[in-house]
Amino acid sequence: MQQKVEGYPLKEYTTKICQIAKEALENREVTAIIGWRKKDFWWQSPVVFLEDPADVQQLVWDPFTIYSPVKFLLDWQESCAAKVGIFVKGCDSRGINRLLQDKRLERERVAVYGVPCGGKADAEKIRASFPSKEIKSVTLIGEELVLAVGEREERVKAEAYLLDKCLSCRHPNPVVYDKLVWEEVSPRQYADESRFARVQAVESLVTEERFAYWQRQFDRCIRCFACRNTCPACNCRVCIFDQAEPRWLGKANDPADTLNYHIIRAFHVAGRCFECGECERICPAGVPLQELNRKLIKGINDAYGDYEAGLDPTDVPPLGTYRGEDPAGFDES
Amino acid sequence: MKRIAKANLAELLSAMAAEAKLYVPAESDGIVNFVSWQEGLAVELAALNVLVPPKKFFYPQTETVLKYEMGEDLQIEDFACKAGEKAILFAVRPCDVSSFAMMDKVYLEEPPDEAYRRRRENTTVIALGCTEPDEACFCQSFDIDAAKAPGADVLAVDTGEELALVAQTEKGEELISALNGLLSEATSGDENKVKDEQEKIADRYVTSVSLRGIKERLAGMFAADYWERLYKRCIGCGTCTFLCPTCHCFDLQEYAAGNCGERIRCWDACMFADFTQMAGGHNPRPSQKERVRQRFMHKLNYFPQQHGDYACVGCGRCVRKCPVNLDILEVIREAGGGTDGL
Amino acid sequence: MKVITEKINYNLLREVEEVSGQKVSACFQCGKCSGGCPVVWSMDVLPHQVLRYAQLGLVDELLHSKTLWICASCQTCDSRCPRNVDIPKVIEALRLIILRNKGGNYLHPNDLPARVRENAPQQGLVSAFRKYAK
Amino acid sequence: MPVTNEGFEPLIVAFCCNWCSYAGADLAGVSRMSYSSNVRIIRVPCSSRVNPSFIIRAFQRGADGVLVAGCHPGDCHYHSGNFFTRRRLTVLKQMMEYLGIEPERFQVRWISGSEGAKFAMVMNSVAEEIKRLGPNRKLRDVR
Amino acid sequence: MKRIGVFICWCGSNIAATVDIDRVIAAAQKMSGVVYADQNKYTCSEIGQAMIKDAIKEYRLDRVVIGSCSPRMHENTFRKTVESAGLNPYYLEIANIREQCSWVHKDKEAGTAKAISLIRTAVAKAAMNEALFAAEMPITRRALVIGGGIAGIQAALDIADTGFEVDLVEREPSIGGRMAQLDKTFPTLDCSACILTPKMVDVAQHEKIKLITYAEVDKVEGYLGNFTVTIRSKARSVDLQKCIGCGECIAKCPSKVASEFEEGLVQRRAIYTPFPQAVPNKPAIDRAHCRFFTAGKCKVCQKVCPADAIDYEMADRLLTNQYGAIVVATGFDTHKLNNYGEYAYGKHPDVLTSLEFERLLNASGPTGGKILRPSDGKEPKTVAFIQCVGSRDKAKGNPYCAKICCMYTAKHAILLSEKVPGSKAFVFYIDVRTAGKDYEEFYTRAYEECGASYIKGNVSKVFPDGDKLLVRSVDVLSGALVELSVDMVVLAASVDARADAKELAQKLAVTVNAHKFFTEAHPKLRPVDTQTAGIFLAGMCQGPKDIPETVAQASAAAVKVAAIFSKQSLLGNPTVAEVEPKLCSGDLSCMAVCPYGAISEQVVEERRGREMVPRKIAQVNAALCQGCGACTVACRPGAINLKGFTNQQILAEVDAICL
Repeated sequence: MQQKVEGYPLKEYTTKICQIAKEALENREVTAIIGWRKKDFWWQSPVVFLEDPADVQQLVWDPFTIYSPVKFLLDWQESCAAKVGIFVKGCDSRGINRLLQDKRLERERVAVYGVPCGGKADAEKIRASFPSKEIKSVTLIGEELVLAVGEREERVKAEAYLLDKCLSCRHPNPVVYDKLVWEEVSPRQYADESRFARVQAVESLVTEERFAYWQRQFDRCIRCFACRNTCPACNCRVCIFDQAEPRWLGKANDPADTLNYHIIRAFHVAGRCFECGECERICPAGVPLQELNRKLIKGINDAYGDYEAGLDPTDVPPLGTYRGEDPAGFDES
Repeated sequence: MKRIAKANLAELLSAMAAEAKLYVPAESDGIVNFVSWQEGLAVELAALNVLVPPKKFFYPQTETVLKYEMGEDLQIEDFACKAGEKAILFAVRPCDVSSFAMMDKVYLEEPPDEAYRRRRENTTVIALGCTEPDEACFCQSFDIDAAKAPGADVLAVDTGEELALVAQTEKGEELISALNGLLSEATSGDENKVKDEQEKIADRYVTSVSLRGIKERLAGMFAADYWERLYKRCIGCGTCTFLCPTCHCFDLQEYAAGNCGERIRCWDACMFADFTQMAGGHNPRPSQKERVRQRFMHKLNYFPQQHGDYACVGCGRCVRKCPVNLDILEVIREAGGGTDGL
Repeated sequence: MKVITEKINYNLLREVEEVSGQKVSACFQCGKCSGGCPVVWSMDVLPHQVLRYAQLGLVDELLHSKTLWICASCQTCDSRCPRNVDIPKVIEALRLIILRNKGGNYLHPNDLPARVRENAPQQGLVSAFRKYAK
Repeated sequence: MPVTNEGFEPLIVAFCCNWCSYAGADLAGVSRMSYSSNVRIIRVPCSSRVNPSFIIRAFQRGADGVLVAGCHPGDCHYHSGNFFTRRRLTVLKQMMEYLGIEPERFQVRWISGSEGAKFAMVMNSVAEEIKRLGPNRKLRDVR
Repeated sequence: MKRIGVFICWCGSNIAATVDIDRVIAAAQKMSGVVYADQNKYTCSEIGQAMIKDAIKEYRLDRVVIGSCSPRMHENTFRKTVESAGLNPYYLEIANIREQCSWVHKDKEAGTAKAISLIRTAVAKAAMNEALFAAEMPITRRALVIGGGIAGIQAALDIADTGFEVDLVEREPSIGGRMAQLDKTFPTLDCSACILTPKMVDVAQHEKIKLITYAEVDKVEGYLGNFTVTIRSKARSVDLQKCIGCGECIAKCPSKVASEFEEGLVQRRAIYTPFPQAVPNKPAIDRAHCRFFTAGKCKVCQKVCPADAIDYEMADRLLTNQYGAIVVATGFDTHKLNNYGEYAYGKHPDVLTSLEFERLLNASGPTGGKILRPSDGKEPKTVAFIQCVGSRDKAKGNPYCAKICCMYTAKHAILLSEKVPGSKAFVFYIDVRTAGKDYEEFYTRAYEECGASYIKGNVSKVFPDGDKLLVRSVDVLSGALVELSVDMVVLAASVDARADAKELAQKLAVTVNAHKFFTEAHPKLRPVDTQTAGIFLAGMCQGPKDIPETVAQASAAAVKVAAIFSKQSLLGNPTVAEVEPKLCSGDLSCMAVCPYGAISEQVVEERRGREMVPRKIAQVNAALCQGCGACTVACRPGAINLKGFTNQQILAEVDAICL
């Protein structure tokens, strides 16, 4: 099936976003807008906070508007009483539901502008094919990635250059919004198969191989906590790992303690992780955290019924409920 | 100047490993880090900066300071005096080599940190000159010549098929003479080739910043609204500090069990909420704003005030790795010389 | 008749339950099956007794009873059974066990095309086996 | 059995709910049922009190095996605690196995207050399995 | 630094035989915080306890560790010991070195090593023990009894007789319940009305009992000692204050509808009292069948009422009251026989349920106590009684035994033989169960003296056969087929929980089982309590039982209530959960897993910069919390902690064990 994707040049999308932001600020529907802007390099589209309608021209929509703006709402809400407008992709919108379900966000204080998303680009994949220093811009048009490299224009099939997490995305369209910025796109066909592929690959190893595999991954962990800090499901005011009394996690970067951190982090998002994959993407050390999160999702789905977090903020996550006839992963005799 | 064919590199490394513990950059799962060399390990020479900067060899992420046992009398075992195994770091990039000088200012100033001093003294640093900076490299702006690394004991230059090696210190001379059997003398042609390579790099930077007046500008900016705008997207992770070759703040922790205990020193990050958390609950840097300000003030104002140098070598790790693209380039540009974006 | 240790076949109950898929041990001998059976007048062993013998492992009594071949599988009994035992299935299982024990059927179930196997009435199949049995 | 495990005396931490499994342990004692002395019991009100962090901590500090024991499902003194335990610890166990920890290292069992014999049997079988595995090295702290 | 005292008990030779006590003492003395360690042959003895008290004073101990038998044995004893020496009782920690050490390990070396480890663990925990205090709660000394059958009546009378106020809520216009429908009671054949009616009158006249009939419980909030209950008093349309109970209105009412009390055998009026001995003996208008309410005109009752008591405008009223305890006594429903077409119930008038048969027996019933066939009014000479209709039937009825049918059927057989001379009862049974005082004798009487034929065989089908009924079965014992022609068939219909039991359970925050019977706190030891403190069960609502059991349970519930009300104030369980506001994110994952509804949301004011900002966090109601700790694990930041089993304490135990 030919999938429906973003059809016209990104400039028009950006224009649309600017227009919505401008109207919302001018009409005083919101006092601030959280979106994305362009920075120094072609691969940088960080989150930006705007309050002045004159600044909305900074906003962009391009293949690198990846970082979720959602978690910033926590700080925003604490420091400011007014309503804020936020642009969210499909994955980001599930973050909104995550915060709502966790009672960490007041829905009426946010105007959610849903942005259907055809997938974001992986700078590493692009760098492997094109000299990074010479790239001027990268644009997604239809199913094609258009690169300005030096003086020439290169057109390549986008799919090969998208982030892995986008290739296995099940909800490219926002699941909660006040306004949909443009028409919905259809999810990728092969998203379901690719969802647990890596988990199954690791599962198929024997115990000692699995341990060696994960040990190699966690060995690189520098304990920067970027995975936690970026995760909208990790929204505790004071994280258990930051507490000194009792100290749940030692500050020394010891292998066992690193394992402790990753086990408990994954446990805390079990049944709550909505698979945005940001933990893995932003991990400076390339630890495949999504594999761990998805293992838990798979386990919960198999044992307690399919559940997808971040779709319905009113339900109870699987670990907050039970059924008498639940199966167990251990000897119940 | 000596030279060796890159094809014979393994032999050279093997010989070095016989001299001391040898660390080389190597790739695993797409990430390049310094690892202990062993026979058969592929050395990664093309990658610019390894992920975790080599400061960890002098100032490890976690180290034991002392162990104690309480009984009839208190027994203490000091670990600082045991630190400093003989080691060689191979292929350290010049920006990282420059960072050692900065760390020295902190840890070798009187009274020197014993463990750091011992490790520094017992380690021979072989720098690998750069030829092709990437877009996030801006060491040039800090007057670092990426082709040269004056602080290194030995400078290696990649001339294509060969590596040229120049001893720059006594330690370096010693190492080179120990390896002499494997090396051949460079010709004047080789020397010219090295010179050529070294000269080309100056024009290959695409990124630079002007530091003119930055220290002074920042001195007046402690209360500026700028930080209010800047900090908002910081997520408070430790990526920038842990990957920064010049960040050097630590925490001391006690691991006690029964009557025994161990005191450790480990990296800490001023980006973390608990960095300045005090026992009574008070936190003088209550929000991320103060923390972000602290980091950049420290790098560009406090440290230069105390030590005369900026605490940045333009290695670009924070530029590449910050999840939200909040990096020192942005701060220097927006707060610093030449730019009036405030 | 007399129940003595030697007469008891300890595997019978398990085997009947396995073949029939029915929990024969659930029967508490209320007799509702026998009371309502339309062909019970011609049976030498009553339906509830069939279950009782199966519970006790009394093979001989079952082996020689006419009842198993009289049951018409009309399912009046199991529609009323308070213990959810599908008695025709149990009787069918017993027939199969007996026929198996006799050994060497002329016609093997696998010889039948799959469609016939699934759709043919059990009675028809049993008749076929009996007819072609050696 | 590898030779290295001979003479190895494992340390097993057992979190037992006060109402069932701890009572089961007491019953095993009252009935003088001998079992492995490698087991150390921590009394908790309910198996749902057992935080996965406690389990990991035990391994870090040197436990070779961890057992969580609670009332049988449906018998929880607090009505539903062990139902939550079942879900939580199933998830934890799956994850630990996925990370390459041997499944025998961490076990969950339901033992009622009347099952003294079962308590003794479970303790022995866990101790036996852990002995066979040898010391926990994967999750143990270096300090 | 804490000053910990360690006391090792020998327990005679129970501990000392397999544990080297001296070595344990020596090891304990070196443990961090331990300032004193000693041993005693029997620590629980008076001398042993005195030793602890003396040591606390002499060595200024502030934490006490006792190595002895299981805490489940003597924890309370030793808590009192340390309390009497001036310490908080929760400063005590017990190391179980008997049940979990000396008794199960034969090897002295291993036993001693383990005992030392257990002591070290207890010392580590004790060092972190905090003083705990049970929350003191006031008590509203008024009870609510829900349901005015024999269970509710008995409970209300017993509570009221201890001097406490009781409100008795009944759904129907009169109290009396099922027992009022019965004729005689087994095994004594007492007249049911004769023993029940006086109790009903007692209820009506008791100064401590307030009767609220024609009313239902709408909402329940609060907890033990302090429930707030909203009761919906349904519009009776008759002013109870004015009504003189003359019955004039009933006589003149033109609308007729099947009488529930008479099991539909006869009709009642739209304005009605359920039965002649009703309490209160004042009618109610059944609006669903009243001609005025359905057709808009009539008002005959109003016209004939001499007291002007009819009030068509009356609306439902909500009464909100405070109660300290609640007794649930809502009874049962008889099993609907829709699934049993084979018995021809509803198809033939002479097929009756047992309760209908009971009404035929009753002198105030439709036949004046004569057993007559509904079809032709003739006396039945042969009656087939079919047992277990809907009971023990996992296929289409209830899997459980209804418990009362065997006995009331024996009663019916006996009464039949008395009332219809020359008659014959056939009782078709699966098993006959007569466990109970004088029950077996009563059953024996039915077949030995009263001529009842007991046939082991479940009836398969009942065929209407002219004016007779053909009953087909089998006599399992003889193997004979049975085909009887009888005049009447009586079906022992099973008992069900009330159809709306689950709704009520949810209002009360108690649980029901798969069959909607209320769940007791413990099947053996707390059969009257529910899991929710302060709510008790009586009668059939908890499970099938007969009248004596019901009355016994009702009195037991009354004692439980009185025991609560006799206290000055209530002391809660001190090992309850507690929220650290600084750590709480307010996501309330804790609330989802709390089985007691003890966690709620509260708004706290927090300083942020110079202003105070409101923030929502969790709070624990110490009165409701039972201390399971499920919330502590659901709470990711560890903001909710369990006193007595804190995260700090358990981690310290883990660390000490692994040392």
